[in-house]
Amino acid sequence: MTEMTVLEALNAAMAHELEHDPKVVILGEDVGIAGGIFRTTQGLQNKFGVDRVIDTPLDEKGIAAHAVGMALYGMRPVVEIQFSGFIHDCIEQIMFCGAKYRWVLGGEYSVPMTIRAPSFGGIMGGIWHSHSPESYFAHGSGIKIIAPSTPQDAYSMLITAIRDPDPVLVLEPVPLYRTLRDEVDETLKTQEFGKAEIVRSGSDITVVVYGPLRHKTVEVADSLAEDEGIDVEVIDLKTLIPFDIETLVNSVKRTGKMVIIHEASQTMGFGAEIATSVQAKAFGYLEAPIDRVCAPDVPHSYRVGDEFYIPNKDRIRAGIMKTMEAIL
Amino acid sequence: MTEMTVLEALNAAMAHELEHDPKVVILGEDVGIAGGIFRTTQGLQNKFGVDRVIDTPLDEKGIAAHAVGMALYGMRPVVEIQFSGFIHDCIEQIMFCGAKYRWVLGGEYSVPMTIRAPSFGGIMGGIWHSHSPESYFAHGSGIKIIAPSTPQDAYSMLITAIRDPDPVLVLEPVPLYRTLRDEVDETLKTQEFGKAEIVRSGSDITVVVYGPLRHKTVEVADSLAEDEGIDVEVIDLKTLIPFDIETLVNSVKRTGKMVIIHEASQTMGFGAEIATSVQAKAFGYLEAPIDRVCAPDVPHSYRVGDEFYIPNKDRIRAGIMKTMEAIL
Amino acid sequence: MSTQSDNKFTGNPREPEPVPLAQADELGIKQVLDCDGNANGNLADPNLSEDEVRKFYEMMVLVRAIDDRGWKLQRSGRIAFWIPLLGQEAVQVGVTCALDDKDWIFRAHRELAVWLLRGKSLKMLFAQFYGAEEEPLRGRRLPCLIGSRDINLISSTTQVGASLPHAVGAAWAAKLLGGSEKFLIFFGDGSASRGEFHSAMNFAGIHQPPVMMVCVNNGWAVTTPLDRQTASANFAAKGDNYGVRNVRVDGNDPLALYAVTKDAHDNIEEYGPTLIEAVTFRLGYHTSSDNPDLYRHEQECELWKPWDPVRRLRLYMENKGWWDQTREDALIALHEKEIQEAVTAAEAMKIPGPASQFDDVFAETNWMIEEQKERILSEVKADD
Amino acid sequence: MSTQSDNKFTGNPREPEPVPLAQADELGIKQVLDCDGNANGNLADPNLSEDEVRKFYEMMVLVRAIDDRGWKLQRSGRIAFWIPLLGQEAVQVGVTCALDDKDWIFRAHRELAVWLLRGKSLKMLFAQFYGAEEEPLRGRRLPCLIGSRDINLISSTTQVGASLPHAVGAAWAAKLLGGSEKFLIFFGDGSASRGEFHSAMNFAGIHQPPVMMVCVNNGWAVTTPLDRQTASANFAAKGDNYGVRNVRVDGNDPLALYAVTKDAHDNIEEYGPTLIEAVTFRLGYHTSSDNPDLYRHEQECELWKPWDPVRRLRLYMENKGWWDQTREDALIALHEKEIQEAVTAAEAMKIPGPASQFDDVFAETNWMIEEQKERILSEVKADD
Ligand SMILES: Cc1ncc(C[n+]2csc(CCOP(=O)(O)OP(=O)(O)O)c2C)c(N)n1
Ligand SMILES: Cc1ncc(C[n+]2csc(CCOP(=O)(O)OP(=O)(O)O)c2C)c(N)n1
Ligand SMILES: [Mg+2]
Ligand SMILES: [Mg+2]
Repeated sequence: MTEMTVLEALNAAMAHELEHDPKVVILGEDVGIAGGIFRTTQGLQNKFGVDRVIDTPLDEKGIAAHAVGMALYGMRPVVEIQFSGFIHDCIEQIMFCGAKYRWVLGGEYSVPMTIRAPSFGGIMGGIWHSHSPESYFAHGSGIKIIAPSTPQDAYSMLITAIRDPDPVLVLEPVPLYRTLRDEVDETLKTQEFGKAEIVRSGSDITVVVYGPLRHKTVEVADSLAEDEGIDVEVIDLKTLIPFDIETLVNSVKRTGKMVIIHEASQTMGFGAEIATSVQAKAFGYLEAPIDRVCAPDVPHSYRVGDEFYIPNKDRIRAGIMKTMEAIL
Repeated sequence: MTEMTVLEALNAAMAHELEHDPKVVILGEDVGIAGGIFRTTQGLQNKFGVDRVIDTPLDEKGIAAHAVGMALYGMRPVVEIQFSGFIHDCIEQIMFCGAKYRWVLGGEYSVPMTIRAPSFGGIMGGIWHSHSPESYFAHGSGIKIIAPSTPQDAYSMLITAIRDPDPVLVLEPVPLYRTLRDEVDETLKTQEFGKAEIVRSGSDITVVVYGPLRHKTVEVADSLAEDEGIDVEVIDLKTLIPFDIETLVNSVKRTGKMVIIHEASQTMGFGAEIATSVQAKAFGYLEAPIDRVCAPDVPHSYRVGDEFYIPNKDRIRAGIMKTMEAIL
Repeated sequence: MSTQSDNKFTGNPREPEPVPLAQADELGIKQVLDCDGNANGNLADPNLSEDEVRKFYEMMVLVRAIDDRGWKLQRSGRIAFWIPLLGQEAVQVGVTCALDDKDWIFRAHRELAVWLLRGKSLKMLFAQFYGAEEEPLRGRRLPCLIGSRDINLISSTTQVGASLPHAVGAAWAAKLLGGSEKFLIFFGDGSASRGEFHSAMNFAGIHQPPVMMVCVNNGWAVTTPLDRQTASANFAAKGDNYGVRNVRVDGNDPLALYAVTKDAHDNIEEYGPTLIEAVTFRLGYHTSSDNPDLYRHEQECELWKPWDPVRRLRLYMENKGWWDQTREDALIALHEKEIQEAVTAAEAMKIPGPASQFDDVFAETNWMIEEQKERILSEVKADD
Repeated sequence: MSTQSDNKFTGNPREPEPVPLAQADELGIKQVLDCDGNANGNLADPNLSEDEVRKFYEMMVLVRAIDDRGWKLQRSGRIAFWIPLLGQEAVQVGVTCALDDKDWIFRAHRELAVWLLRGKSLKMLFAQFYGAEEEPLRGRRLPCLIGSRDINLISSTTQVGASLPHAVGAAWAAKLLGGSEKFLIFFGDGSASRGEFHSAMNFAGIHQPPVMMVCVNNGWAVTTPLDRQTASANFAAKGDNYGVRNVRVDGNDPLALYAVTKDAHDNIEEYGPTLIEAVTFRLGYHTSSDNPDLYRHEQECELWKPWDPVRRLRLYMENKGWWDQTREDALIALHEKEIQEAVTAAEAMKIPGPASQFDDVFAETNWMIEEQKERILSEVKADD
């Protein structure tokens, strides 16, 4: 067990894979000497050389596209997109080339690439530096999406992503990079995708969350237990595609209520898929409509985005109370 | 009243706007002398000249991006993307430049551009020529999405889109271009966005659809009335963003059941948003979970996509029956 | 300032430009053969053996015959779509023959010859046109979009130009991992307008992977002529911007194409990547959905006919005494028979049902796909 | 074949290259001033009046003082972010002064001078740094990403390079509609790697709109030096590929920048678009989040200091007898006072609340946004 920040855990995961698999390379803008804008790759180029940790031109689409080609050959490229607000230029290459090649080439080739997307708000970054890109990758097919938000998950899930035979998009929790430090068991190299974690079990209401809001949500849940005697079950989805429908459905069958919380804007945010799938399978158990607490359909404002658009504790609490009260 | 195919209606709408507004230009690959791959713009370059109907380089992203610039200046560019399977390279430019400029520039500029995306399957086109792109544009903000599927709607809604002060994505129904012919009242120049149409009213179940499947769905509804005595209400959504929540909610309050049908693949298809929004507002009226009949999360196959992936009449019928039977 | 507005539009296809191949020297186009098949161009005859040249010729004639048959199958409704290659036989044959079989080729949409040159069967080729379950792509792709891993031939992803960086990336990976394969991609003049051309050339210039990028400049992208595609008619020179070696070659001269590609291939350690511009012309329709009469002056094809690659190579062989009408007749008859057999075989094949198309989305399937599959198969079965 | 692998990585910033401005003639860089402020370069002194040159100089000194203050405000936690411009004062001043006020300017991220040269106030500039409700962008954008319609200055959309085609498109629209404005965009060397550079240059070459594209080549894109960005160090020459006129100019020489831009601007009917490469250097940090010590050799800034644009123009003015230490002191004192007033005013301004940020998504709002707004405002109000 070692204490690590989320950033250190990601760095350790990449270092481990670079060390043990010669087919792994890191690619991205500024990932080399300085270790990236956030220093996630700090020290890696120095240790593994410029052919394993590669500074690319400022061309997100080009980076993703060349990584697709490398992966076709059998490499395991790990792409860093500097901020996930700049990932949209890669959508065609990731979703309609990389994620489709296996199927389109009759199953004869695979594209084992990992895309690291530093995501979510909280650093006063405004619209392009506070982004939740998952909706642009969750439709269609051929790519997995994960959102680790503890040092352990960051470590084990990034290694799992790098070893996965298919493209994996990693939503990295920027606001937790340096602020969250916890024990990491480095013997836990992998963690099966598609499993949600019941972070706090409860019997009154199910709250589904992923990414950094997991932590705020647990705080709210704890305070609701104390103040109102409401016993909230908090589930961290962790994998979005494919998501853990079983855990969600089982939980809602017990609680009869569900609120989904995410930073992405509401309309066609991933909460829409969760709600629709869950109501399809647990309709008879629901005592209230499934509710969403999300950012509004408005770009993220430099000045007020972090404070009001991303669900803050007031809004999470109010959201949970709204569903609780709908029943009464 | 004139009889027109959908294609002729689109052509007439563009001709009318080119004629009456010098700020309107058409841009796209091959839109000029031959009138585009589908001949939607046939005759327009000949009539209005090469500066109004402009052949572009083969660069979808570049086309969209230059149209954004033209629109900033005050023009009303109408962009044709040759097939909506090739629109994904434009997502950043459309969604994160064009659709955000008004807000990002403090409300001082607008981007009145129209993007025509020939969409949907049915011409044995395989994955890139049978595409439903709406999910990539329905999240976020700043763009409207419409899906006209009759000659009248094609005519009036395309003119409305061209005159709209904000970006509008038009999902054009490729399989109906030449196969659907109907009366068009050319005095109806505009049609307010955000209004769904109850194409067939019914009292037993609400079926929501958009695009070409509207027609198959009505056929199935008619046959269900005949064979099973089930009275299906069919609603053509027509505008996806902003969609007509009121009509949907009112309908489901009467019928208690809803099935959503679309060609896009299921996970994070637009059905997810409809279902989630409707259950939030009509939970107490629902007698069964809201169901979706869609393509699977698998790329569209040249050989079997049109027949089996796009909901065919068997699947639409089975989907409606499944929800009807869930009640019994 | 010259502007598009200067071009008053008449509604008629415009007058054709002179054939650039006729001015090879001035335009910096490498050429072995003149239009009568004499090897007196600015590039030395590679002096291939009779057998080798015959192989080139027979393959060019064969793919032309396949194109003819494919077209007819489409026109008669037997297959849904066709992508002609008429006039572009030389580039696919000359270039492919300069490579080793282990080298990877990324296709554009007109290169059928690679499949056959690398030993795959005519029968499987037609199986792909029919979308048979047993061909490598299992009926998923449009006719002509062939590919197969056993011959290192990668079918394109349909967005033209989008696979340029895939070829560069694969080559870069091979270089980093010490692989000995070399890589080649075919792409069209239109495709070079896309961002991926810029990305691929830029990365290739910096990282110098073993890749050859063959721009099949056939003068048109569907209805769009070259000067609406770029203000610089010289495609090869675009490499200069990126520090990428480049060469223009007569795209209807299989010997020049072979020589230029072989040089780029064999000296790739020294040269780095090469951008090869093959100047050619599409004599046929863009695809079976096209109608060139709407946009292309009928005279243009006439001007190009003397530069027909099949005709030129035949004249070269006749000049050498390697070919005559008897052999030609025998070849045609043989091809006709083989093609007919392939058609017959392909028509007898099973086409895929819905189930198999659910495979290969991921290495391992997931509950979402399985649940959808089960539902679709049951609904389809229930009613049919 | 030179490969990246040849560069053995040491973990230390590499040795700096010589300053290209010292070899202006060999490198084809237009230059008026040498590093001592003498007008004996390869480009004739535009012979601006004392008043004009003084305006250039005072503005360069002012934006440098603003940069200094902005940096300190960020370091002391008063504002959240800062984008330095140190060393790049000449290009924003020389270029902007060559345009007419009606001409549109699309910004990159370091050009604060345009705002002031076009008559907007220091107070509103600092208001933007503080994200005040009353500045034109209403607190929505990061500090320094200024823009305002009344001066035809368009703030960039943050994805670097992405607005190149917007400038070209706007210029094209003006041309088609008969507008008389001209258009100019600033973009960095790094930004040229993006696909939009390719698109914008390609469309500009074909359609010849009245646009100038100024590549502010400062040698770095965050931590990435030029030779990892492109294998062709000459950015201007990239225009050749696209049929776009181009010129390289000393980016630290306000007189050369003015002359070259004025020429491109005044002759735009004849020249068509021009790609202007301004060769300069970022003396400061990339942004307030950066640390150049990690990647840049300390020697590099030293080498560039003699080429400091403020110093060179001051020497030019002193040579002419137009400037001395007394004036300099007075100017510094004046700026200090004005900046302090602007800071004080900005700090007193209201910052936006959540409500106003819901405006401007569409010309007219819709039920989705209104419903979300109402809920958020009620939840926030309920609890605060
Ligand atoms: C990204 C993209 N846009 C549009 C199309 C439709 N399309 C197919 S081929 C083609 C023209 C390609 O021209 P070129 O690259 O010159 O190749 P050619 O067809 O002339 O061989 C177009 C526009 C496509 N396949 N991909
Ligand atoms: C598309 C995109 N990718 C990454 C970034 C993050 N970023 C901001 S500035 C910058 C470097 C830009 O370099 P250059 O264009 O040379 O301009 P400079 O900063 O040197 O003035 C980067 C990578 C961004 N803003 N946009
Ligand atoms: Mg072509
Ligand atoms: Mg730079």
